[in-house]
Amino acid sequence: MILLVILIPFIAAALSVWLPFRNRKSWEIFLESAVTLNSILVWYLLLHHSGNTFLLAHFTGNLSVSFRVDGPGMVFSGLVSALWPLATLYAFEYMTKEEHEKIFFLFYTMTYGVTLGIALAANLLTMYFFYELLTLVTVPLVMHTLTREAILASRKYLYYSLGGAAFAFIGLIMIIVYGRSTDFVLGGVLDLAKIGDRTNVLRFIYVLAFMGFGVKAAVCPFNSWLPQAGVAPTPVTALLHAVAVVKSGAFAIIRLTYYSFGTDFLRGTWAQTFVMLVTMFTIVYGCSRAVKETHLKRRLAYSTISNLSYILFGATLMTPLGMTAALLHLVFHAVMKIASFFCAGAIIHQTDRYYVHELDGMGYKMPCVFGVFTVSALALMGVPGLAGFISKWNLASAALESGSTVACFGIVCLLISALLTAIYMLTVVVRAFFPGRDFDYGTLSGVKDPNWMMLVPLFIFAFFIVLFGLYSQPLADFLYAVAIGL
Amino acid sequence: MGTNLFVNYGEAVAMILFGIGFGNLLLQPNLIKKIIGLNIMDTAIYLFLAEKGYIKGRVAPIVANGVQSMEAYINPIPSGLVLTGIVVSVSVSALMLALTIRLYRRYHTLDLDEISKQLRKEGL
Amino acid sequence: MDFVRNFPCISIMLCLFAGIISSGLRGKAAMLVNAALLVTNTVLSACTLAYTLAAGESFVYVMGQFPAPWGNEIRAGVLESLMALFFCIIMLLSLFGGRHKLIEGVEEGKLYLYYVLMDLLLSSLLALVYTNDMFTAYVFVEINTISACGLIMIRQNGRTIEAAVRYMIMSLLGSGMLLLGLCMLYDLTGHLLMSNIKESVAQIVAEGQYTIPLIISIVLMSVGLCIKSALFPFHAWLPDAYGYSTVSSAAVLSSLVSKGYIFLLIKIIYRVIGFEIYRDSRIIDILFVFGLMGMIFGSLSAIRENDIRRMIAFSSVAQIGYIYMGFGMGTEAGMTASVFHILSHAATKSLLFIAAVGLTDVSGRNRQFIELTGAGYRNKWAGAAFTVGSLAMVGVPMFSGFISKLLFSQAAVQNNTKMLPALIVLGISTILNAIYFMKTVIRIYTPVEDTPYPSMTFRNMPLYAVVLVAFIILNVTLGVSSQPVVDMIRQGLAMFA
Amino acid sequence: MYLILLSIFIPILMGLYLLVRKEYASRGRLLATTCAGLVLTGALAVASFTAAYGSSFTLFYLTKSLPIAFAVDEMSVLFSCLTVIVLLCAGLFSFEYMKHETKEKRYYGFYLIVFGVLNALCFAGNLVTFYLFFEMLTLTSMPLVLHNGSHEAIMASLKYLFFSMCGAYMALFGVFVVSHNSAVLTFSTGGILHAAAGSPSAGLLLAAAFAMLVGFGVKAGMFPLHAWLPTAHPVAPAPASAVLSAVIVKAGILAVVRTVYYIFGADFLRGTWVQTAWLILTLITVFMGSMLAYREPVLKKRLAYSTVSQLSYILFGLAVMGAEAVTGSLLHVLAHGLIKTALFLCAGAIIFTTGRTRVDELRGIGKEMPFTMWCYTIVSLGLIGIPPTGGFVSKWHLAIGSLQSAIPVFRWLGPVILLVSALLTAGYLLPLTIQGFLPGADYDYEHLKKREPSPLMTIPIAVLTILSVLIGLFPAQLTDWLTRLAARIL
Repeated sequence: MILLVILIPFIAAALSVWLPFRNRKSWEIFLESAVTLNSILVWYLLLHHSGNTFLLAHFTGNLSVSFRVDGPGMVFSGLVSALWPLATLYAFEYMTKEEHEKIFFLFYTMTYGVTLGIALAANLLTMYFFYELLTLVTVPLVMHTLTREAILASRKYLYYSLGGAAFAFIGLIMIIVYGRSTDFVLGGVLDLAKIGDRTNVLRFIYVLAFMGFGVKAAVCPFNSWLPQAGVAPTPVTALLHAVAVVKSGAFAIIRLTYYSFGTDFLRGTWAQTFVMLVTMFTIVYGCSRAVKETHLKRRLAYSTISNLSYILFGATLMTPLGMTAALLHLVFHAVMKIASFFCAGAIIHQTDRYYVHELDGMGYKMPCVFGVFTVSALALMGVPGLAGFISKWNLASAALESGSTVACFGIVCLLISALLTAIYMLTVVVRAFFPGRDFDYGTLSGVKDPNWMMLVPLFIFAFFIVLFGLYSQPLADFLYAVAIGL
Repeated sequence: MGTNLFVNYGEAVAMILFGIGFGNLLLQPNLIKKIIGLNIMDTAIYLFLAEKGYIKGRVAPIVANGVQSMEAYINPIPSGLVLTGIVVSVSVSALMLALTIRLYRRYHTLDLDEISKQLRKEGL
Repeated sequence: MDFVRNFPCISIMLCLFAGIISSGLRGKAAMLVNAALLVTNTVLSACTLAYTLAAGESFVYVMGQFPAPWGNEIRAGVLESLMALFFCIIMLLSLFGGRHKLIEGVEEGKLYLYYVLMDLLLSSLLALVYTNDMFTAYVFVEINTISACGLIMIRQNGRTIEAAVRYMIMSLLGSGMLLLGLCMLYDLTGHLLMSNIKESVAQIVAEGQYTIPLIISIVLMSVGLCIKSALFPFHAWLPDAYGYSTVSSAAVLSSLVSKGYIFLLIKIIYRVIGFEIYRDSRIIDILFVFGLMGMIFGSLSAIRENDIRRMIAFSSVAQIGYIYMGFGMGTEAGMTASVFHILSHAATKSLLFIAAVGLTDVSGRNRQFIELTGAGYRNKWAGAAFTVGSLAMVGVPMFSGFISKLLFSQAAVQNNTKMLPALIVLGISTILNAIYFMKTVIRIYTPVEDTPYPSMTFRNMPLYAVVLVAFIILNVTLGVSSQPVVDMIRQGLAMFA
Repeated sequence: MYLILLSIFIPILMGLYLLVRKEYASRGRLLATTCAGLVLTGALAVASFTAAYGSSFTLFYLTKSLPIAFAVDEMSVLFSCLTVIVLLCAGLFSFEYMKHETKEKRYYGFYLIVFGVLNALCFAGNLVTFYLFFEMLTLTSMPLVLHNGSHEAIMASLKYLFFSMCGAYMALFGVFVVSHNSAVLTFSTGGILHAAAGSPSAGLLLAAAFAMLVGFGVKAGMFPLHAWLPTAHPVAPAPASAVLSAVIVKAGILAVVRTVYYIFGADFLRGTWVQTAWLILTLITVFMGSMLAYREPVLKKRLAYSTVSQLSYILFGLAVMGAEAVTGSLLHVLAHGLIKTALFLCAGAIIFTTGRTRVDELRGIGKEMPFTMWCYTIVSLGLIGIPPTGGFVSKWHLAIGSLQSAIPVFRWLGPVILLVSALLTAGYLLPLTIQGFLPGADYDYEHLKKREPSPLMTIPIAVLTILSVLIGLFPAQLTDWLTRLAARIL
């Protein structure tokens, strides 16, 4: 069953290219239904199966490729499978303007399977495997437009990701050698007897591996690929570079920290302090770059960088509450950022405008899009009543709970970042709705909201932003249960 | 140490020769001189081997005059090795010389660096 | 089943005979003889492997019934026969894969010579693998050198001759040092058979005599073989030799010839000097450092390179660095990893060379990167194969490179002092590999409008495509089910001791 | 309970309705709708704090520890009264004033929303709810600032936005820390943090308190984050400036009151470094605001600087943390609210009729618009603190309170600075009166013509003037009530 949900996207992707479809419509319906079916299967799996490990193959020795549905895996796979059908729907509409749709959807759909593979992996090796695979299947998506810029971006993305994986690999080796097994066990698998006096070396390796997986999560100083990769079509930037790919990095770090090295081994050591400082720096850095950036999608990408480090900051607190907050932000940020990216995509699709200063007055012409954008902007800023506030609140209380001084400064970083978020998001909103009195609306003639295929996902996301903002207790309880071991 | 060096002067000479040959092979730009260096180097090794195999007062292990005692002859194996080595080095030298002729016909020089320069000019 | 014991000797002899016969044949016939030879030798090696695996121990074949310490011996264990098997398979595939280039690049009348040289090369490789006698090893090292030199220059232009001369010079330096070291060792021990030398060396070390001459002789032999296998500071000859020779030669040279020397070094380490003694000499640390430097600098040079063939050649320098790093760890696990990497690199590098030639063929024979744009679409088979090879080089799971990386890292962890440098350099080197290989992959999959170059399909090149597929399968097999191979290597190394 | 919710959500919904619906056919209909909305909201607000006085309820829970709750206490009543009066008067004034602006619908839409949000702030029952609406207030009042759409206005509004956000996030830091140290965040007199007083986290809590003071102080124009206020207030349309300067900044005051007296408790902060720092900041602001106002030639800007200064009177009183001083502060909240609204409306009336903005252009204005200028003069005197106006009473209490307190240095330094600032106030407000009524001999009386604005403008001004005088004339009952309130919260 687990294997099935990972394989279906691959099969569907292959079929979508090889099968002779009569017309575009039937092809669209085929893909959308395959993706939706898979999502339904994933949810069925999440609700009815749990705990059983599914062994696919022995690799070498005691290393195996196996899958299991456990807490964080449920969260991540649930999230991904909820978003994918919507994103696909949106992508159909968006991609009408681009070329090579079939190739695009081939890889786009394959990525779904790979991401599920990461989410449902039962041990570090399997996760690493899918992690590398993720890089490979997403490169063609970044390259898609085939402009020089896109190729440079994809190259950079590839180098960074593979390089990061190389260091994550060192962590994997450590777990293989010093762990009881590579399986994910809450609290870690390190065998302290085997380590002996090498604790500091191991912590150093943890830091290396953190930075390695952190490349995908765009930790400073390995973040410059993400804004560049924004040249990809918006469905990619939205779903992959705000959710699937980058969250895989964050997810991997959570796995590494909580399920492999174990928090007891790391808490209170220099390694924790170091990685925490890195995330704090990234939080502020990402936002400040976003403020300076005038290209809308790149601005959002920088915002993603910062927000990913919110998640990582939560993870580096190394307490159950920290993990809860991290997972909460993982979910919420996905919804918020995908909404704002889809708005940016809708703008590009309708008007071909990329830069913030070109958006003057568009709020009146595309009220739905900019309405949703405003909601997501406010949510990202952390205005109470919207999703962002809840996760920020949880992060801050977890940081205070952990009692470390560094974590307190982390809260300050969060707030500075929130302020910067306000600056870079609200300038867009203000421009769009209040273009100034001498603005000539004639330049916007013909601009209008996109059709339902784009709007429906937008509204759904906006709805969830508000819903999570107002009523998130059950989710938070569930995540806490995950964090203390389901 | 000093006395040892003096007693084993054959080996010492072999080593010096090896050094000369090695240096020539490595550093000479001229191909012919390189090949000469190669030969010196090989010869040095044969000298070394022969010196090791030689036992004072004995003769080459060729049964002459019906003397079959082991005491009369030197160790035959090094000699055998030297012979084999000579064959090898002859063939190698021949190959090198053939290559050198090829290059010379093409580029009219024996200087390897010069040849590289010309190659670069050819753009190959 | 004891006649299997004759197989190693038979296979070497077959090679020599085939070479002699071929020298009287026309090109086509020589090719067929060579192919038959390779297939036969593959079967023979496979039998030997099966036999030794079943027996669980190695056997010694005494040539001419002269007992040790006078006679010449051949020794076959799991590792030797595994190597022989691999060498045969890869040479077969490389030759098939590069055949069309060979026919183009070599004068019609001289084609048979190529196969003669190839037969000779195989014989020397097998001899290096199987022999139990140091001086025999030396002789075949020279034969190896000569035939390799011929393989380089068979495609006659100024470049290849120059490359051949350079290769020759470096090789001769290396073999000179090897010979000198060998003579000194003989001087110290009075033996030429490996097993006898080992006993004497153990005795000498136990008595504490002659430490300096012993170390000098170890150093001479190691450095000689390092030069010949192009370890980092001695790699100057490599890019030209691999870069300009005909593709089969490049594939064979990079994946087999240098590996033959490395295998000889392994034999010297285990069977002549003794692993512990070798480990306790400092030379192992030097090998380690050079290995690490090779990993970095080889890749850096490859990044700077604009010519795809030379880039792959430089990548060999890095990969050989990996192997020496494995030696340098001084552990059983490190050695296992190195041996595995010999196999995986052999499988990958020849794949890359052959795929690269397919790509350049559809780009007007131009090897500059810029011309390769979109070549992956014009020649789908070569594109896919190149991608697989690149991924394997980078060490992506499912491909052979990942397993070697895994083994190397696991070995590194066992050595306290060398762990961090090894792991970090491994990481950096992976990044560098990723940079130049992925750059190429992206380049060949960047489509261009209206290219002037023709496409190549399966129909044009059936043999070529089949070879590529076979290589890919080999690679993936090593990557997915590596466990049996690793077990064999362990077993073989155990037999060495 | 429903009254409170209605008073909050009816204006917000009406405002949203105005924003999204298409242009009205006639201006009259728009005004009618708005007027209805304003009156209804005012009535609801009054009804809710009379009918639901003392009640509290929780609307729902954001998360287990984050309830959205509302409550009505004396402080709500005080601020709600002010809100209702000012917004109604300014709203009435806008009906005339907004004639010469565009996009009226948007203006009224946001005006109504701001009304609702202000009500919510008054009735907020805990810190989270308060914070929620505090952010809302920033976001919804920003469009009022940028209303005329000039580049200057947009930049000013962004400045306003970002300063406020900065403050809000500083405050949020405090909220985090407080919530960590206390199970509930409900406002209750005397604070909720008694348990944490001596605990090891007290240091962090003090830092949090300071962050909240400075953060909320941004809205109240407290140094060092006051710079937005003189930029943002003048560019708004005059009635909006009035609302901003009189009520919205009071939200900052309310926030500080809630923080200090309802969350931390005066006992927690009294005598700590936080109090000292706070006093220093307020006194700097008082003096600096007056000084800058004195040097400022543009009338509305001058009034904005005056706001900076006057608000810190209030903050100073609160910082002293004595019953008398707090009474003075709360009284000054009321007095300053009424007076500043009146002043801005006068300025608006002048701009509306003459189009002149700088003080030196307004020579003889008293001859042209005598009624407006009389009102201006009366409320000016009130702001300076000359009896018998409202300002005098409040300042008197402030000074007495300060002298009564036991704080070293500041107990006498404070009144001195207040006095100096009062002199400066006279210096910057009265020149207009003097020049306006006594233009000098060379004034050209030939072209003089009476151009008093329409009753829609004069009536609100008059009402506010009268109210401010009434406070001064009959302060006893109000003062008593406020003294009792002050005693309770201390």
